[in-house]
Amino acid sequence: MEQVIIDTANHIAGHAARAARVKVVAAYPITPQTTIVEKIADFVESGEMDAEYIRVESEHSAMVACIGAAATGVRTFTATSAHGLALMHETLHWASGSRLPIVMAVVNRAMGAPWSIWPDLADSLSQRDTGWIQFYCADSQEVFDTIIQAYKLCEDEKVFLPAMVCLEGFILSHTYSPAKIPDQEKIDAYLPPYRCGWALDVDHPYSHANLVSPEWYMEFRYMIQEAMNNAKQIIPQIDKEYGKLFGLQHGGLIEKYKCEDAELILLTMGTIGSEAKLTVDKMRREGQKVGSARIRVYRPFPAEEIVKLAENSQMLATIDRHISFGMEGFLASETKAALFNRADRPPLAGFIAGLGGRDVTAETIEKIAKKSLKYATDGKVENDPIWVDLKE
Amino acid sequence: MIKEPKKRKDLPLTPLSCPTVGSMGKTGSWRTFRPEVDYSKCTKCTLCWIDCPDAAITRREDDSPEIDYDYCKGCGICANECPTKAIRMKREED
Amino acid sequence: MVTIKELPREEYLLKGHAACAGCGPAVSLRLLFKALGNKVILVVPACCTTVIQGPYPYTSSAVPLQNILFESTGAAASGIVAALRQRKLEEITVVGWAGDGGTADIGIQALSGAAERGTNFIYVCYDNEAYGNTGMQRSGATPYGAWTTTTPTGKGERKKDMPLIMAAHRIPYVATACTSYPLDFITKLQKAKTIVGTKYIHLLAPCPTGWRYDTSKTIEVGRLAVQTGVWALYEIENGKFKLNSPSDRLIDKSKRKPLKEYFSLQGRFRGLSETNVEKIQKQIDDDMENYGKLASNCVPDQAIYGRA
Amino acid sequence: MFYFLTGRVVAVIKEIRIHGRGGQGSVTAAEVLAHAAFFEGKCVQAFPYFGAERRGAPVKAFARISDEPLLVHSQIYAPDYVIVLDPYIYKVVDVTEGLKKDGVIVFNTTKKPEELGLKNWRVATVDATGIALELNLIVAGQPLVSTSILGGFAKATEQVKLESVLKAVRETWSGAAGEKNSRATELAYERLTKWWNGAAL
Repeated sequence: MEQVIIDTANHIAGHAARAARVKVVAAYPITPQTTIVEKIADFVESGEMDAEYIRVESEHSAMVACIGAAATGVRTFTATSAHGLALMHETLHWASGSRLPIVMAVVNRAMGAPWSIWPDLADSLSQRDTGWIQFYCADSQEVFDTIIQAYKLCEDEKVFLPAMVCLEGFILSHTYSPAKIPDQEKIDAYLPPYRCGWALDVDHPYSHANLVSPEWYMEFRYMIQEAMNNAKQIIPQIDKEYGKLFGLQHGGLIEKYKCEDAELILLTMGTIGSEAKLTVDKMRREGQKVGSARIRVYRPFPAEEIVKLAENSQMLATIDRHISFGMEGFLASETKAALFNRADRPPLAGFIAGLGGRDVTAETIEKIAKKSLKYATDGKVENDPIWVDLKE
Repeated sequence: MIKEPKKRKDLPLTPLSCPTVGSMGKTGSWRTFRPEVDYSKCTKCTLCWIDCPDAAITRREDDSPEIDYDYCKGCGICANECPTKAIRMKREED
Repeated sequence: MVTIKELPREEYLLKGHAACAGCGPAVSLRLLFKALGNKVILVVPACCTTVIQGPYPYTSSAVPLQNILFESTGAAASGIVAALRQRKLEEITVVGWAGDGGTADIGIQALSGAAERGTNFIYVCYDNEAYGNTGMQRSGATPYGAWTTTTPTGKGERKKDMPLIMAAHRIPYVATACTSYPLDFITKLQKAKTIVGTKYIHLLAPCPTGWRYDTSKTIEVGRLAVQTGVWALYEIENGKFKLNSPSDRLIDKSKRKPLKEYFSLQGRFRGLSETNVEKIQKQIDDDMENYGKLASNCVPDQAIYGRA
Repeated sequence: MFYFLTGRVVAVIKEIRIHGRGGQGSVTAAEVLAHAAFFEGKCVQAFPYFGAERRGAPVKAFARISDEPLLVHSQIYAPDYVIVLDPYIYKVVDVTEGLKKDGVIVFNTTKKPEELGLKNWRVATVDATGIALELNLIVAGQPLVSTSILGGFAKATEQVKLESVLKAVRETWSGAAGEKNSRATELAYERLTKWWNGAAL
């Protein structure tokens, strides 16, 4: 039955894999993801999880083992971070191209060189083109619920794509906090066993992923784009339905906080989105109409919702925990892209904050908000990304 | 599973190929020499059958070989391996 | 030993595939199906078979086949084996079918991982001694002195000894085989099928396009490889080394055919210097002597790699 | 194809498709042809049909010859000329696909156009295989026709001079092979039969 547990977000992710009745887990350890796979190992060895845990010799093999298992018709799970995810890059393409509903927890961590074990979103964001759906979580409850929702979404025959559920290393992954674990029967009813009509089967011998000539390749790629667009419609429905069943909701594509009358909207991702609510409340108490929109789903990118959001605001500020060298943060770029053809688009200031685990406090967010409001009143916005708390 | 997709809607979600004889068409057109069997010399040892890369030789009831010229690529392994030289390679005329 | 006429007539590598005329690997894949039937899932990385099976929407494979990334055969097999066990579909044989590059070079890590985990599958490396699908570039398994497009004056290093590397993983079964000895290969596959754990078979599969010989000579060239001692047929079962016929008789150098007979058929050895031929002859003599020792004094605890 | 920019014929581009089998040297034929035209100051391109080429399997290669620099990179759909290296391939491949109405087919065969079903096309034939066998010009068991037929092409289409082809042949093959190939190219030039009257395209 339903219980509330207090544990780290990583362990709660392990609970989610167990609750989703995953059948094959293939994973390779990497800080800060390790405690997920350790938790799963305990569940499997203790019999709490009827699954097969393949202790592979690399992240590349972790994803390919999941591909093999998913192609043979079972639900699969893995987890990784930073360089593990980068090593998977080739296999990420293979998984989405094979339309396999693999769910992976990505415990965000900065990319080297030099080594850094602390969080930022460079690792998962640089995989945005691989055909994987990407969720970004702000708290442990959302990690649990999003993993369950991700299976519901990915196994929908209008989607059949893999998904990453991202959570920032340490500030979320290793943070101990309460989370509700819904009743298992209710989860089983919500998430029936995975069926794949075209799994590897000696009675229906297909070859998977043969060479495709120029004659058909483009059509197969278009179908992945279609699936992503379908996902954009289905994700809010799933979140709503999950909310009705379990009393837990996380905003669908974008978690909007006091945006309706906001002059300035802060566009954020992950835990920064959670702390931004404190800033919004404080500044509203001081009479400044600020709102926060946490982009929960980065792929498919919620362009239409961002356009709607921007309609009644005078100023936007994006906070990227990431930099695409030589340009700006992705959230800034793609938000601008979503608004480009809108004549009434508000100005947008792009901020870079929290790289390599640097703390982003409510005060830091307040500085960002105030700077943005000043841009709005001056009617002049910095084009280049603004690096927050950057040492001289 | 539609084996001859014409439109996008005929396609499976991901490329799933159906087992097909002649996935590369009638490969018999590739050869410049063709094996011919002199059944009087054939001892039905089935070596030609086992060594054919293209499964273009079938083993009849009496174990004698039958060559499917639609698919034989004319590599000549059967002729080379036949212990009684019952198989000869002849240049493909028009 | 099974006889040819006892072999089933069914064909699961369907004719009209895209292999070059005289392709050794294509013969070998047919032999694999003769040995294992069609309750098989084939795992195929980037290699000649990727193209041989033909493009979507067709395939020449009559068994389910998972095309996978170049270095991932072992990992994909692990996933499939685990899923089959979870779905209680136990009598399906999972077979990794990879080229020498995908085995000895880029794929060795995933293979080693799968072997170390005791993954229950058969891994067959069909070895045409170069990257055949991309036009015969040198691989770790290309023999010393052989021409390839990236070693125009002959490879400078010896062939990587994959079978013994795999034996060092203490897996229950390792064997070498050759396209030209079909019954030996089939017998080894059928034995492997009865064993639980990782089974590795390294199959020499001659390639006319790459070795530069006339397409009709594929089986003859493979035979000569064994008869000259270039390629030895053996098995290592739970660490116990055993030479197979005819290699067991060829420990005696006088019974071997002259090396030149093997080289003269192949364009890839045309530029071989006399000193290199002697050097290769010395390598063969040492190897055969070592195999003789392994076979003769081999009681389980003294096997070179397979201590239980 | 005529390259129109702003309504004005900018460049006259001659497009050639070559039919052969894997291992017969179709790509070499395209390259040597391009090389020959290059010697005459033309802008050139040569490229294979990008696919898995298997020894014996039907393959295509292409060349473009132009007065102006070539900006086009797409495939050739309506060739001005077709070269057929393999005598039997016409049974499995439509060598006239997309060929311009008054285009020319240079065929390595001993047959007449009507025997090849090409009655209403401008066809030129030469037994390049016979020439190769005559001169013992054999590589890996196959008679080498890929360059000698260009001698026939020069005569049939007048797009390149024989000397340019010979010069390109010697660029590709040195020593004895170069000599033998050049001799075969000259013979192909001499023995070419044009089965239509009137000038070339």
